[in-house]
Amino acid sequence: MNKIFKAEILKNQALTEDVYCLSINVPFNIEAKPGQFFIIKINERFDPLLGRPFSIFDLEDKTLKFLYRVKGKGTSVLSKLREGQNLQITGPFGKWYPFPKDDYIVIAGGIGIASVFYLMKKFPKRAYLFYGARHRREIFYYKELEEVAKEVFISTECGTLDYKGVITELFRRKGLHLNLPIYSCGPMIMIRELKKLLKNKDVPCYVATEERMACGVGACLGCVIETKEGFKRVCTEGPVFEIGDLIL
Amino acid sequence: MNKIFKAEILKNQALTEDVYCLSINVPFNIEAKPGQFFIIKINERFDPLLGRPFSIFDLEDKTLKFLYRVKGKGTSVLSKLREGQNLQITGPFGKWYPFPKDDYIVIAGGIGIASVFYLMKKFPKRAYLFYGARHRREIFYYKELEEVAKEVFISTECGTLDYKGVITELFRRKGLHLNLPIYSCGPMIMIRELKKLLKNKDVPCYVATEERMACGVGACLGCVIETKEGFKRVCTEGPVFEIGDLIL
Amino acid sequence: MKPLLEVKIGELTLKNPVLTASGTFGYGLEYSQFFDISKLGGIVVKGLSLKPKEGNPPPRIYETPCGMINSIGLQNIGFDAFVKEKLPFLKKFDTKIIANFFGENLEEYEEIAQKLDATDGIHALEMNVSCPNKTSEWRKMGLQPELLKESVRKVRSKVKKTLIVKLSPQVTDIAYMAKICEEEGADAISLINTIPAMVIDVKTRKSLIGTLTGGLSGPAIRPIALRMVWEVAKAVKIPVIGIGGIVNGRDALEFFIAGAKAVAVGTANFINPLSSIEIIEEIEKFLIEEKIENINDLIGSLIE
Amino acid sequence: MKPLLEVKIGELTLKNPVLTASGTFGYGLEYSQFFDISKLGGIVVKGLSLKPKEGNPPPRIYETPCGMINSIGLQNIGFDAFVKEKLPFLKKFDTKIIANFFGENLEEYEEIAQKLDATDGIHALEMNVSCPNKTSEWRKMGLQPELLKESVRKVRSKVKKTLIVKLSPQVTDIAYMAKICEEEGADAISLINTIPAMVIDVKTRKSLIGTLTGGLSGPAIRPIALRMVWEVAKAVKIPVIGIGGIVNGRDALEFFIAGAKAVAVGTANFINPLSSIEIIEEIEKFLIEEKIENINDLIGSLIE
Ligand SMILES: Cc1cc2nc3c(=O)[nH]c(=O)nc-3n(C[C@H](O)[C@H](O)[C@H](O)COP(=O)(O)OP(=O)(O)OC[C@H]3O[C@@H](n4cnc5c(N)ncnc54)[C@H](O)[C@@H]3O)c2cc1C
Ligand SMILES: Cc1cc2nc3c(=O)[nH]c(=O)nc-3n(C[C@H](O)[C@H](O)[C@H](O)COP(=O)(O)OP(=O)(O)OC[C@H]3O[C@@H](n4cnc5c(N)ncnc54)[C@H](O)[C@@H]3O)c2cc1C
Ligand SMILES: Cc1cc2nc3c(=O)[nH]c(=O)nc-3n(C[C@H](O)[C@H](O)[C@H](O)COP(=O)(O)O)c2cc1C
Ligand SMILES: Cc1cc2nc3c(=O)[nH]c(=O)nc-3n(C[C@H](O)[C@H](O)[C@H](O)COP(=O)(O)O)c2cc1C
Ligand code: FES
Ligand code: FES
Repeated sequence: MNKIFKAEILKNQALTEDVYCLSINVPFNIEAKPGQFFIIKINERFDPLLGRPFSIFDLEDKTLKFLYRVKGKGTSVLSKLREGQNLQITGPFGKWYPFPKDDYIVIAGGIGIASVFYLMKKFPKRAYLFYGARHRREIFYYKELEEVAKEVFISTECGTLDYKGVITELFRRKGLHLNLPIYSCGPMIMIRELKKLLKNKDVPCYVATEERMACGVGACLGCVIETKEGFKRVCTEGPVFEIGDLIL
Repeated sequence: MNKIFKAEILKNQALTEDVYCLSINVPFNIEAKPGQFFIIKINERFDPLLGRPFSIFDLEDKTLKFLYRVKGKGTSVLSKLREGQNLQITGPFGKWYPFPKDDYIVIAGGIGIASVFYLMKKFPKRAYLFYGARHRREIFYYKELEEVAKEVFISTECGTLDYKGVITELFRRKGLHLNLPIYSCGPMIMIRELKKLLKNKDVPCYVATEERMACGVGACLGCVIETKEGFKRVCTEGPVFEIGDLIL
Repeated sequence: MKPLLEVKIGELTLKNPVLTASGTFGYGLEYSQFFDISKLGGIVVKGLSLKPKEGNPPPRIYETPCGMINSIGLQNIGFDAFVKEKLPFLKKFDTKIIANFFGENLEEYEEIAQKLDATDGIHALEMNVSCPNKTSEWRKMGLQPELLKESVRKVRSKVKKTLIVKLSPQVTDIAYMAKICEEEGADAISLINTIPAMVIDVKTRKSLIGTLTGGLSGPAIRPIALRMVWEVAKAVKIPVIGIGGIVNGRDALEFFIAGAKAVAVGTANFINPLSSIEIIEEIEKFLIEEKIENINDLIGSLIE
Repeated sequence: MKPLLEVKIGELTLKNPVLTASGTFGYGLEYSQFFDISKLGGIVVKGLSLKPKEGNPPPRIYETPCGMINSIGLQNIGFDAFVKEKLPFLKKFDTKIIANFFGENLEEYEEIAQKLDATDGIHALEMNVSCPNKTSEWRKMGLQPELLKESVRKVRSKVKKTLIVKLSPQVTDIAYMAKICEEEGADAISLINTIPAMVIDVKTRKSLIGTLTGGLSGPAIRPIALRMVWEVAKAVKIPVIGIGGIVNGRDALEFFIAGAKAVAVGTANFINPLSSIEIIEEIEKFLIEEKIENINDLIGSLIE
């Protein structure tokens, strides 16, 4: 498979002030699995220099979608690109979420939803989704989520939608008793909390992690995180890890 | 007057493969004279780093136009910008063409036409225009030129339009006898040839020169060219110089 | 509440810690068309010598990735013309004027320093020991510990005003060079000057700079400058002025945290003529957000 | 007619003058998913030591304007694992394998060099005397003429294969360091390694690199690298391998014109995995356009 290609921007839509959905047209059929990521080179010149990694948010035929938040220079430049412009894409890279055999739990915090939507779409109507955000404005694609998930639990920190509080708390109340494998993606604070909650439970819990990347293919050793077995590369040994292996 | 402002791109139109006409919307009324230039910062980040200088091609109400050729990294990035995007502009800077009192001669080579169109528009129907290009494709705005000039003489190097040859040769044949002040802009080879032709003549000849620039305001001393009185800054003591003062 | 921005560099009090770097801000005049230069902490003027200098043959500048190379060759109008033609204008502004200077040999260094010291309206002196252009050995004294030691001592003995020594980055151990200056009585260290660099036109096979090599400046060199400022600030007790690729408030703040007591904005003036005052505003905004009442509390606050 | 691209570095013949730089191309495997790595002139593998190394704590990389800082800390799988797990794969390709190596002290340098010298499938050795990360004095021998002299002599006396010494840019006079290596029997010089640099998070007031400082690479440093390659190529007779910020054919050509006999592509591999082979194609195209039949005719052709 060709792992480097040019793709045309079909749409680069602002969902809120700082969250965008980017749709691109891939020139051939690609096979990519939930949890994997692509690297987008944002401009032709060298500032920003490196491509930026983004999870597959959705893939259907030749339309590949990313959901991203503007954080710094790369995403800021990306957010200003328009329909018709071209991007250099490499990927897919990384370990995917092990396929769920039966029902499963998904826990997403904030923009972490970008990494798990495609999983639920591929394995539909079997996920208990716990999705937390700061505000209801930041709950994206609610309708689509209801379609692909089995059940949806939403929390917002300011209480503007459903449960008021953090998503791990809602999960503790409504999901912890379910003995199902867990798939999760979200901020480090959420992952740490989750690890605590699961201390005495014996279900597999897969976490999609993030680290700054240069090569994306395991060559630069730049993206390591600490695991029980020493440093591991997020780009190739991850981004999906078993929560128990991570030293958080 | 505010010499630094943001302007919106109204149009960035390809005239040939590598020549574009950029129209921008200036947020207030500016006073700028033929021969002066503006500096366009092409992107928000730092590669390209410096703004690029461009002559005023046309100015009407709040619409400012530039005619430019894609030469390197800056102009290449510029050519890909679209309607609606914003640019940081500084200017106008530099010495303008001394206003013609009566009839005058204009000699433009290639993209040099960008620097003299506005002059003819401001002082219409008095210019004998000699305009040379490589090919008829590269003769821009022919109709508009016929309107603002008194008489138009065209040469193309491949003979696809009017006279076949270089413009200085056509000028020698058809314009050298006229004892009128000359305004010219074009490649160095044209300017050198012109200087030779005018050796024994006593008419003023103003040339718009080019040098790489950093500040555009006389502070960095980067843009000097050699003159009879030593190095002079193109950005502030030029870009328009008397041809006799230049050491070519 | 407005945070306090005042800092002291030797005897010199700056109302805010943002200067414009030598050679990038002309003699002030050039930028006064854009904003009120009284808002600046200070202006470091283009390097001055006793006699006027023609400078190097063009081409003198070329752009590189996130940087630029220059080889101006210290063109300047000379001490006399500066005092007559430029200083009266500069005196009208409520900001500090720092005179950057150099000579072809040590005697010239001493002489121009003395003259500047005696000139009203000049508040401090910056001794350039680090010009990277084709040049005499003396102008490069910043590369040789022995020469540096002798020069700083001699110049110091001749001047009363605050003496800043501007170091070259082209050394293995910049902290060592800074300590030499401190020992010999410099009141402050400024760094970095540009880094010797080159760019070639592959078609003509010539350098794109008239003098073959020039000095690299701009955002490209910022991480190098920051590292050096940090090394120097840890090594000396005198104030450090951070220079190199600063284009916005965030960049400037990095230098303060690394230990710089003031910063000078160079190439950024070319990219956006308002850079220096926007940087002052951004620093102020940051201090307010972070509830830091005095910029001096931020200086050297890096958590290692 | 296809121009000749073959160059010689000591005893080593490269079919074309484009290598991939140590630490930026893994062990080859990682990039073989993108293109046929047999097309490369050679591959310089990630720095090897006798024993495996864990490397530095994250965060290890940060992007800067047109560059990046890294502090990998020479993490590597160690000599034994390299020979067992990686070399068999690399041997399958028709390209030259250059082993970059280092040690914690001179004895370790000698020992690993000897082992690599005796290993089939390794065509040349690159001695890294210039690691900019937090490190033992020995790994930084590239900054001290006396240490460098001794180390190159000792290592040279132990190995038969082509020995390349990779220099640090963090010196005042890089040509002098190169001459030392030449005198002590190095077959070639490669330069530059990364430049020590820093970047700070202004909110947390911590370095964005786990080890505080790291090494700057990428287009930002190219003009500095080019100047140094030119200085070294003029000073020594042995071949020079140019490294630093090369991202396209034009960049590579600048280094050849400045005197480099080969180039190594580093950070560019991260920006575009196909960089190295696109560079080969662009060099070829340029030679055809300029009617240069042999790349060796271009090398050192700068008109001063
Ligand atoms: C495997 C993977 C998948 C990802 N998927 C998504 C996604 O689907 N949607 C999304 O919005 N974001 C995703 N991210 C995070 C995204 O890559 C970063 O937000 C982005 O690279 C920031 O670039 P920037 O230039 O805007 O920020 P910078 O200016 O580079 O930095 C701004 C801030 O972002 C942090 N940052 C920079 N790069 C990364 C990175 N690679 N990972 C985490 N933090 C970083 C920096 O530490 C800094 O605090 C993913 C990251 C990884 C590693
Ligand atoms: C006062 C002035 C007015 C100008 N007006 C126009 C105009 O109306 N239309 C137009 O097409 N061009 C004009 N130019 C030239 C234009 O500025 C350059 O072509 C442009 O800056 C090239 O930028 P780049 O990044 O594409 O090229 P780079 O990648 O920087 O360089 C490519 C080539 O262009 C040359 N170049 C770079 N900068 C300049 C410069 N400032 N002047 C001349 N050559 C340069 C370089 O030497 C190199 O050979 C003018 C230049 C000046 C000084
Ligand atoms: C065009 C130009 C001219 C300069 N002239 C001088 C000078 O005369 N004296 C001096 O000490 N430094 C001079 N410098 C160096 C700057 O003051 C500054 O140290 C350097 O550019 C790094 O800062 P920057 O990256 O912010 O530009 C000059 C720099 C530039 C770009
Ligand atoms: C992530 C990374 C790891 C590196 N590891 C090594 C190494 O192990 N040994 C070495 O000699 N150089 C190492 N280098 C330096 C490169 O080989 C090269 O000299 C430097 O990056 C400059 O080239 P560039 O700008 O093209 O990247 C490394 C560079 C990077 C960016
Ligand atoms: S990003 Fe290079 S090893 Fe992971
Ligand atoms: S561009 Fe700076 S002096 Fe002319």
